[in-house]
Amino acid sequence: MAALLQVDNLTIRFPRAEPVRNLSFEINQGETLAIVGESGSGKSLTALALMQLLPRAAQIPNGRIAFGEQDLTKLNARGMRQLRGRDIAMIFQEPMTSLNPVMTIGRQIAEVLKVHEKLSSKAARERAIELLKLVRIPAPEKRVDDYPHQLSGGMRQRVMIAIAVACKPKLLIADEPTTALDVTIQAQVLDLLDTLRRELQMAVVLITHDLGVVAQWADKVVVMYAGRKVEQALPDDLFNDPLHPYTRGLLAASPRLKHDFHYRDGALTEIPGSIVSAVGETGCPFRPRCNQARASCGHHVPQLIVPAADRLVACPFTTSSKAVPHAAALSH
Amino acid sequence: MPLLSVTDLKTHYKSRDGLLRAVDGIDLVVERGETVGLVGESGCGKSTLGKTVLRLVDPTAGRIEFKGEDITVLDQRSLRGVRKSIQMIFQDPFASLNPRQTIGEILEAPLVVHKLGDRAERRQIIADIVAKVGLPPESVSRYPHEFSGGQRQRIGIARALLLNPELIVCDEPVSALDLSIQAQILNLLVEMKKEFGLSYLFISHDLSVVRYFADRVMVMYLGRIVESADNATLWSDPRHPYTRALMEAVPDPARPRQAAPLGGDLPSPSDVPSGCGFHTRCPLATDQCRAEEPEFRAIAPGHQVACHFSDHIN
Amino acid sequence: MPALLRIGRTLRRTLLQAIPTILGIVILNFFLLQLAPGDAADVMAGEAGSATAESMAALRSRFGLDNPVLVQLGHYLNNLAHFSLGFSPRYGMPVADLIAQRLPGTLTLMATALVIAILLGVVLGSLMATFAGRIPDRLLSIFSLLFYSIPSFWIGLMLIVFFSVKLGWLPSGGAGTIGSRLTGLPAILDKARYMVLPATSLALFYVAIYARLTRASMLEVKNQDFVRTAYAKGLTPFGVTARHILRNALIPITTMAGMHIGGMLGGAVVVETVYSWPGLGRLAFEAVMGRDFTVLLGILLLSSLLVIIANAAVDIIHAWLDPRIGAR
Amino acid sequence: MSTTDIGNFNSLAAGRQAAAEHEVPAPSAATDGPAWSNMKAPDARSQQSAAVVITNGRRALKVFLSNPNALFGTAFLCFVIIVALIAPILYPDDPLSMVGRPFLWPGQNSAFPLGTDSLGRDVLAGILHGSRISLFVGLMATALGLTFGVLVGSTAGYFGGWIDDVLVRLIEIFQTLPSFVLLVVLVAIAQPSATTVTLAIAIISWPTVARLTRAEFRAIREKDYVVAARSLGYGHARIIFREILPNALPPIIVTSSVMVATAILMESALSFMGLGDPNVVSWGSMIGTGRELVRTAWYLTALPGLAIVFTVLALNLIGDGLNDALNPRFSQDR
Repeated sequence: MAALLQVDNLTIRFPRAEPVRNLSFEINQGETLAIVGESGSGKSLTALALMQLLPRAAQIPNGRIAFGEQDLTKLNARGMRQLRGRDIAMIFQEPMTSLNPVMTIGRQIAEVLKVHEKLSSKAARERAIELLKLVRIPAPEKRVDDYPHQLSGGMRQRVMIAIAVACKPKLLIADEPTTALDVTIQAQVLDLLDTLRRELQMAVVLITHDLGVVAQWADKVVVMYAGRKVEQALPDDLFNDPLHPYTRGLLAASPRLKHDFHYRDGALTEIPGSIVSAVGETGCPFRPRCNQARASCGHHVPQLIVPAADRLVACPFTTSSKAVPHAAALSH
Repeated sequence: MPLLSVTDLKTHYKSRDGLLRAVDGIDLVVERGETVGLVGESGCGKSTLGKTVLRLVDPTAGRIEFKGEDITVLDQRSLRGVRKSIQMIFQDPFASLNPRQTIGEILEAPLVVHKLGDRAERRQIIADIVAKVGLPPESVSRYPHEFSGGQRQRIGIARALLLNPELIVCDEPVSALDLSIQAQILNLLVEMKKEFGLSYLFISHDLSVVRYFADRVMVMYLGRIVESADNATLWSDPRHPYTRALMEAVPDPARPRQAAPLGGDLPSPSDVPSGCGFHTRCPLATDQCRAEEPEFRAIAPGHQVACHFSDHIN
Repeated sequence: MPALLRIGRTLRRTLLQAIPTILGIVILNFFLLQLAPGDAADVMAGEAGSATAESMAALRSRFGLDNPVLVQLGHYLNNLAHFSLGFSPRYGMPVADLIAQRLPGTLTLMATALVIAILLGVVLGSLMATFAGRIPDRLLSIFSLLFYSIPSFWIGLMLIVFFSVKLGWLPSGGAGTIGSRLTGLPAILDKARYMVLPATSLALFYVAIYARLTRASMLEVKNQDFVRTAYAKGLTPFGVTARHILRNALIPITTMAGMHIGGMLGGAVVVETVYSWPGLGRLAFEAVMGRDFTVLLGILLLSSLLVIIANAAVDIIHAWLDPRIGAR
Repeated sequence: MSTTDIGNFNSLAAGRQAAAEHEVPAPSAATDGPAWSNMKAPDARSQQSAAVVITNGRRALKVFLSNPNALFGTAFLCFVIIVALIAPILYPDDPLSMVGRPFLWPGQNSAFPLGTDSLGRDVLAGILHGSRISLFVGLMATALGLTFGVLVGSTAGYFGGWIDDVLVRLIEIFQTLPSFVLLVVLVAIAQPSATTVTLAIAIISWPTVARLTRAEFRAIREKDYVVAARSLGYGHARIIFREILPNALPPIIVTSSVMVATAILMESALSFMGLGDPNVVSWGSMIGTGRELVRTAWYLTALPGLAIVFTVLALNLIGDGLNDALNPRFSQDR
């Protein structure tokens, strides 16, 4: 079966930098693909590129975003508008600011239905109430006339989800959907997203920096660093046997993944430096921070290799092993 | 005598919605050399509590004793002495440094205000502290925007350490930082604690960070402490349903996914539910919980819980 | 919350807040009156040509000018409570009546100018925001800055030179053709002819302000997250602007518009002088020339009231536009 | 459009230099954290606003100098200032005295390049001398209004509470009084002179500054670095002048250039209405006298008016340039 969305060699260029380079991935119907990375890794720009909502200064000099038959990078504005909100929908990190403060939530949900399904105001309102019910907002008949400021953060994110799924999209892009939310609310929202994914047979691109979220909600994980894909794996493989030094470092640095590890037991493993050091780097972008870097790493960008089934890693020197000290702490 | 002892502290604000009970009757003790973790979700009042302890916000009622002296009654002038001994590290490394001052100026001001050393001595102190937090010496002549988030947080730590404090209130010091930088800063905080014999009041919403970092943990909900225990006990034997829910809500690769442990939203702190504040979301709530406020009581030495049914949990 | 309730609450709050302001202005006004050199008696005596000390004293006691300051303040407040702003010896009539005669003229002028300014300003500003950074924006920016720099009285005179003297299209002053017995539409058209130049002169400065404000406000709103959400829904750029950007951008504009009412009144004073427009401004000018401070202060007080009323109106619009106001 | 990635994007360029310089001396743990951090809801915004606030002087100057409009404004203002300074040298005689035949049109007589008015006074001499009073009143009134406004605004914004309530009330009263009407009343009562006109303009212009300063102070007072300063035991004076004021200055500086422009417009309007200093020639009074003859000798009105327009335009261009340089909010859109 052909993938629902296939991204090939996507590069995003700004006048003075290329925050995303040669990125490829694909996602099938009904699947959750997690793109994980720290800030500056280019993951949010990737999401915007899928929607063709990049800022004006940004260009896509090469690469293809194939959605079904269409290449989104070549699609005209009108064609893209017909896809947005209907076939591809997106929810954002900030539920507080992502809703129009002077419009009732009902009208904001109805708007997308009016645009794509040409519903009457009355019918759209009925559907909006149904959608509010679908995203489990209590008393939807009353809430439909509320303004965003009358709702809590979790509720607003539910409204955003209602807008996104209103036209039963084939692909939902969730850009850090729970980063701004409390942990107990995060669990509710992620649960809701997952249920809707199954019910509506959507594919979900879940963009996050939270490894815990990745482990529990993704079918497939892409790890990005400084605009490049450095590793791709199934979640179990990734957490049990991370291959790229960056992934290993991240897992080792995360206190969440080291149970019963207390400061009296010793220091956390650090990744020295920061992502800034990747700027202007000619070879492997992770080289300045890598504890296994060799001279040859500076020569050229490492190719993605296939170390095992369903896996990709952009490091020629890595070996799948439990002997790497970082990984030891993980398997318990 | 504990380093810091807070008794029945209340901080209420008048807001447009009425009285906002940000901190509503909290007892808290920080011993010398101890790290007390304060965990809670947004709006639970943990930041207000931290600021009240420093008298950056004036408490409505209660006592804050620092080394036995009640600092709630001190005027601004007498507070200065105490200010040297209690410091704060902020969450947002972008907002906590004055953008128009060089690092040198930022670090020199506290020394000038507290009349420590002459120019040359001050310069030496600053150079030492800058080296200690792991920044290059030429940093002093640069402006904050020339640094990354992690580096700025190091500067914030340097500023907090300058006056040789005994207690540092850390208000979400790593939650604005990327994972790979978090570990650097947490390690630095541990190092500094060892080197200077510091005590921390460590405020965070991130349970896993607190689990790594704290000696004792207090869980806060709607302006109150609902559970307090030493680190190991809390994690192995949580007795408040909220504590349990918090733990379960953290996604963890090591265990299979579960349904969201809690429904509903946090109530507004200006409209606190009757009885037990948690009863609106608690899976165990009964009529008793709706009517009666549970007492914050010890169920084991060093382990206190505010729940009518704490014995039935676990 | 229904918009009506919001508006009601806002209105009540606005009016409550206005009370101390009005009191402050009244007292300030009174003390300014005290500071004014000479008094009505002096002026009248001066105009009569000569006056004896006795007749001056008689005049003073008649107007209560020989009482202690606090008593006079009491009188003054008492008068105000009876809607009396004092008596203008110069015009031989109560100041309130005098102002009442002139107020409609000024209000018409201001209203016309305001409508021109807001309509033109918002349109120009939207254009500038749409083409931000490109040629149309740059050109319009310079133009608006130019409008912003031209004194209204001077542009008024220049318009007279061009449109009345050189072209002879429009009248150079007054409010209507003297002695004309027109009624109905022709009368309105006649009035409009007299209105064009003064209203344009007054509006030009404010066109610039609203254009710049609209531009800034729209650019600000454009960068907000909910606009991105709107695009993600598949709306057209026009739909996004019309349904999401404009209303949010109008909120700061209404606030500023309220703050400009007072300024516009001041502008009207000058423009009316240029066009011999029978309004408060002309009255103020004549009062300045005659050093008739009672009239001047009456105008000041009344125009302050006008500003307060205008602000209340703006607050209502604001509350209608923005559901967050007066909420809870 | 702002996402974290893009908002942070600007720092990439800044980070590039920092990284290059850092690489050699300190490759260890002490090097860079991220120039951008993924933040929780409220902080992502503060991070962005922080990025907006940060402008070091040199960068601001560069932006200002690369703006042709601002440069033109500055050049023209310098020209006006020089003219004001040398006017008494070029035309040492009183510009109010009669020097030639009345109603000479510009260009008619080379001794009077801009012609003469109804009393045979030299128009050029008048315009040159007029710049003196315009600039004097504009600058002095702004300086006074600025000082008082900043004092009141910072006190109200910093201390809050009842002090704020009282001062806000005062500001509100002055903002409710229609400023030009008040100005006319004040000058009429105090008798027109350069000093009273200046003072009166200062009196009506301080509330704007006070309001602005108060808003800035209230916003900055809540910033963490001010909270940090308080936690370190700094005194009020140090916090106000060292921590808050430098960060509140950019909008105040921008406003002040517009204030000068407004003050010049006000002065000219007063003079036009006959409320200027009767002993000195001013652009407004020239227009006022020329007004009666506008049907025949319109150049008497047009020329001094152009002087006002260009001077005020220059100041507004400078204000715009300063705004772009100091508050690079919409720089990406420009």
